[in-house]
Amino acid sequence: MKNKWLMFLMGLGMAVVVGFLSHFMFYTTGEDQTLQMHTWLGLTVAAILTLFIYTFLYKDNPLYKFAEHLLVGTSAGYYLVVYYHNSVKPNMIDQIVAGFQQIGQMRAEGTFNFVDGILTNAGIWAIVPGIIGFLILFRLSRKLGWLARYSFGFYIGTAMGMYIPVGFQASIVEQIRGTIVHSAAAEPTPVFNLVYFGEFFSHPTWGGFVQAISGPLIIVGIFCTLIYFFFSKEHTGVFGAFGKVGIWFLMVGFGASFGATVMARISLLIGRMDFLINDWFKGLILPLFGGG
Amino acid sequence: MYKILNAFLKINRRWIFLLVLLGVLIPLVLGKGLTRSYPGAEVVKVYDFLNNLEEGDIIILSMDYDPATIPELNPMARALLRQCFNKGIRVVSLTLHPAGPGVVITLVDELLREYSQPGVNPDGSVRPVREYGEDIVFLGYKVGTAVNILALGEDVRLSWPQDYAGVELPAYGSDPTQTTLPLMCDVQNYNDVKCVVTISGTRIPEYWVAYGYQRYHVKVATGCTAVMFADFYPYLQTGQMIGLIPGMKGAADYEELINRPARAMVGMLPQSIVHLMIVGFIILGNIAYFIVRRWEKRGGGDR
Amino acid sequence: MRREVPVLICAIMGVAMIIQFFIPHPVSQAIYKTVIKWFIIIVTFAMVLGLLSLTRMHLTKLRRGDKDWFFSLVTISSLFVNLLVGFFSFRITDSFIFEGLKVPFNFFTISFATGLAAGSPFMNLFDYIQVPMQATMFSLLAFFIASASFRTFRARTVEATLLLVAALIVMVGRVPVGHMISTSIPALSDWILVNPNMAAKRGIMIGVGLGGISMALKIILGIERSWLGGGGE
Amino acid sequence: MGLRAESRSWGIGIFLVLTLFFIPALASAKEPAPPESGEAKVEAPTPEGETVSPLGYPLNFTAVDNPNDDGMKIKLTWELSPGDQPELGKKENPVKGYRVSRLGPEEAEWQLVTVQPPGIAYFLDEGTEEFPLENDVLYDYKIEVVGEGEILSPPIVQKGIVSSQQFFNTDRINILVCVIAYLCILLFYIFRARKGHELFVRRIAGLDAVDEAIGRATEMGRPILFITGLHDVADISTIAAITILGKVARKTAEYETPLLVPNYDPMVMLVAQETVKQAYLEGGHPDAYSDDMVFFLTTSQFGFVAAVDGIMVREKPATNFYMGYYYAESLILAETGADTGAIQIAGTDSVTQLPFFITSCDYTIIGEELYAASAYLSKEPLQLGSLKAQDFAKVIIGVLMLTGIAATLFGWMWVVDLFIAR
Repeated sequence: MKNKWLMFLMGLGMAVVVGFLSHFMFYTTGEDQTLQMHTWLGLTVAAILTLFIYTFLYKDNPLYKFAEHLLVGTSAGYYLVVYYHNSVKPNMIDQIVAGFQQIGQMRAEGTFNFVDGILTNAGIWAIVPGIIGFLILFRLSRKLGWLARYSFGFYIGTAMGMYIPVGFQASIVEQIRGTIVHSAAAEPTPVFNLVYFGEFFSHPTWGGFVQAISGPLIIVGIFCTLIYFFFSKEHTGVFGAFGKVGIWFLMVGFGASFGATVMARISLLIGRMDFLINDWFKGLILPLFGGG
Repeated sequence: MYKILNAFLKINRRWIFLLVLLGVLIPLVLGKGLTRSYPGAEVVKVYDFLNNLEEGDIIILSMDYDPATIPELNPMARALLRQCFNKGIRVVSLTLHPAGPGVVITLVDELLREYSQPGVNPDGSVRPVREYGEDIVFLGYKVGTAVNILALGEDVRLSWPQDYAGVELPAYGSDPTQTTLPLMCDVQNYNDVKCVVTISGTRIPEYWVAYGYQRYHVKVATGCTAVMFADFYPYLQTGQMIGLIPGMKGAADYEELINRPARAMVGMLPQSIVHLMIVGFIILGNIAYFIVRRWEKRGGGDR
Repeated sequence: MRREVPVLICAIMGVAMIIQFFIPHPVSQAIYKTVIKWFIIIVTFAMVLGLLSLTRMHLTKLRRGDKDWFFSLVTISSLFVNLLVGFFSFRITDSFIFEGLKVPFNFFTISFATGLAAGSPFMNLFDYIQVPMQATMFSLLAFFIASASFRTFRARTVEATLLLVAALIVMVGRVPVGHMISTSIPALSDWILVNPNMAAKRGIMIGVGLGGISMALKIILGIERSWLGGGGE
Repeated sequence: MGLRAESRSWGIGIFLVLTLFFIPALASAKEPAPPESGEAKVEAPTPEGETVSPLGYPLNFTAVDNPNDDGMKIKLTWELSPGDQPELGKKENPVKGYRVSRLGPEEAEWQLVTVQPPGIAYFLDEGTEEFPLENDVLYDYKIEVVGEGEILSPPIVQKGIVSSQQFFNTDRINILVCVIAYLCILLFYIFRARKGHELFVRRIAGLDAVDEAIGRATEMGRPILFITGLHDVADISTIAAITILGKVARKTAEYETPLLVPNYDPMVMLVAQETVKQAYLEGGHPDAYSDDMVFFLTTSQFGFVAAVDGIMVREKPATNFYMGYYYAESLILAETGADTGAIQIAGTDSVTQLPFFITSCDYTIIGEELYAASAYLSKEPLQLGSLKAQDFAKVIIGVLMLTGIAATLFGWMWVVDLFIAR
């Protein structure tokens, strides 16, 4: 590459610019609570990047590409840093250091023994996740890459073991109970409640009818949906018809979810527009020209 | 006519984008909002529960959301915190979302500034002074959802030996005058709090139910994005959650309940406009679709 | 060694964690808590490899002089800066007056702050670059949900019609306008969300629970080995 | 050999472990409680016998070892004293609280444990740092009603309470039954399938379309995009997605179609690399594989979406697979994909995102079908056996639900209480 050096310089330049911005330009409000130049710049950068992303709605373009790559770059390392500061350092490194200090102290005092010094020493145990984690790094080696599988085995096995009882608890046992009774009230009431039918037949009203059939409808819906998920029987005849009803329930459910979600999505757009119009344009740009 | 309808059915989606943009932009530029909301039962349950607490009671407010869901969830958290501050309910706030701390700090800071001087709320009620450490504490983020919820059942200090700013939490039951975080002298585990309110756009409330409620029987109320609303309904029905605040509508309802219309109320006007716009699109699209299909069936076409 | 041992570790940990669930004994509880702490540490190591993968991909593009090479440069340098300020965080905060001009920083007083403290460069990058862009990406959904509903909500079949009608009712019922038209619209919308919707959800939940538990058991029993790279020997 | 014999030995081994572990656990759970423990009747002094105190007496004071825990907890319950009238409010109520004290075996003085406010008739003694509660030690408990100015009612004493740790949580016996029963069903059907029983599997449209979608990409000479979802590898839907990825990669290896697998989670990336590499090996083109096919982007939800959107509009994949667990980004991905004209196949157990995939993708694999996919695509008897087990479990769940519903009609609520999950 001819322009290798150019690239390197540009990279360095970009790094300096981003680093410089992170240090000075975004430094927050001063002691007197007035808006500082730094915050002004920070919000303006945010607003410009916001506009860059919206250009994607028209079509892919360099502005979007820039924003996209900047986002990927700044966010990719984010969790590494967060996990390091919040977990690896306090739960591993600090503990190991403390553990060895403890051993050193015990040896100096002559009270060192295997049980207290090693077996029940939290610092020594903290090495284990380090080893398991380190095995993953063997993936970089062509020959010893399989060592990483030990870590996967540990991770996946543990997760699966944790999932099984909790899965039964939340997805099966509690759901069966929820199908039998409404337990939100202090005293659980049956889903299939004959009392509602009694009320409806003695005083027939539209509301009473809906209340009476709601419970049985839930039960029918759950059964039909379960039948739809039957894999080992062909969906024909009566069985198929129930499965079909199951699909209908699924579709009504999906439609309802879709409809209920529209609001959430527009809220987000409102939030961004609010930022652009009120926080940025009216709050920061107009005052420059004597407006606002 | 056929051509027009067919073109309408295959309209470039950029035109729809433009209409949605205008539908949101115009009301916001004009700064108009709805004047009232009609609270749903599941929101009222949360409000009533908190409203029936006594002054000095403690709740855990777990703000498990990231900046992406701020527009929907912040008005909710703001309204809840205002209710707690006005009533004197003390709040232990924390976050189980890795991107949460920034969001929570900004919000708590904003409210503490609002409540830094005695004054009057817009609805005429007295606005008391609330202080960090006394009435609210932010513990920060710790990695691991389930493990932290479980740890809270034993002792909050297992996961959070310090608050967000790095101040050591005082021992449970120790002298409150000796620390800058007197609130934490009264908190050890779920036995000391009346309920957990989790606000999240993720599955984290399910963890609160599975580990907090299931293992320690602490009451859980949830504020969620509108999309998670339908997902959490089963929990509401099985009694695993005491109430639900769904999305911006829920936030507007809550603002109505605490008598303090704010950002959620303003947002509900563009909401209504775009909702009706989408409904209109769907209906027109279907009418056009049926007409076109009928013509095509008749063998007609270009005319 | 290469396949059997990982499967064995997987099985032992799986069975141990199932048994752990039923034992309230302190040792069992301590194991559970410790293992969960370890998870994050393990993931952090994996993350290093993830970042190497990302870096290598963009370095290749750079070396090849891909037509988008400039953007790869953007990614790499912002990643580099982010890690730098995250791990070796310091701030230069003191302002001083120089010839009557207020200079907002002083290179000679560098104070070290932890990477995650509010106002640190790392958090600034997060607050002013990541946050607004993530929120904006998320808000694109407002446009997409409108275009998707126009493009796909056509009453072609019974199923599609049910989907469409339910969506319309809930959409109108969730805004105050629905309440103004008729109070029964929000009521109907809530009823759909609570009843048929919940029946469907519960059906899916039970199915997903069973399927997930089967899968988990098969993994623990060593029948399902796709995580090792296929079921082969 | 290999898989079959091995899985059998595994099954037996795990059974042995389970039984060996649980027999002592159950035995310890059934161990009779120490004779003096809590249940012993206490002669409550009757108000008639003495000068009637306006405070009354807490009735039926009991102290028992708190069940299903790791010990060091004693549960105290009593009934509110007749003098306690919480409705009067703090000032009017003659009772100001209940003072609970504890006496250890080698202690000379009663130690104050707590003063519970009026209206509360429950306390869980977990000991304090100063006066810790130890396991397997006999304690005496004393309760007195506190009135205005430290006036106390005569004490009621409970003697000889022992706290112990349990080895089995009896509250969770229903879950244990589920786990064991389901394991039996699963093993039964797997063994039966191995013996060669023919197993029928119903059609799953989304999975039938996989071949067609890969074929189309091959014809067009465009890549295939496969996303494994936004959960980590500890989530089962992610593993299901990786299983499907394995099958897809096998095909792309044969047809030499380019494959792009951007990842959200680094751990998933590593496992997916392993799987794809193996698939290319089995597909006979190990040299065609490179780690660049399965790459990491970012663990930021929308950063990931932004980048994947970029890949879609620039590389224009002919087929997009979205498998695994998704959040809100589902529709951004699916709509951008639809705009580029790709065939899209989605499969998720994320109930909230299914509606969006259903509307904007060509095929959608719903919930449990995702987990059935590995069995459906491989057609291995071991895998198909587990499908049969799932169906059988569904029948049992149905029967349990019907039984429960019938029980509520007769008012037998204890049947419902069997399904309390703790």
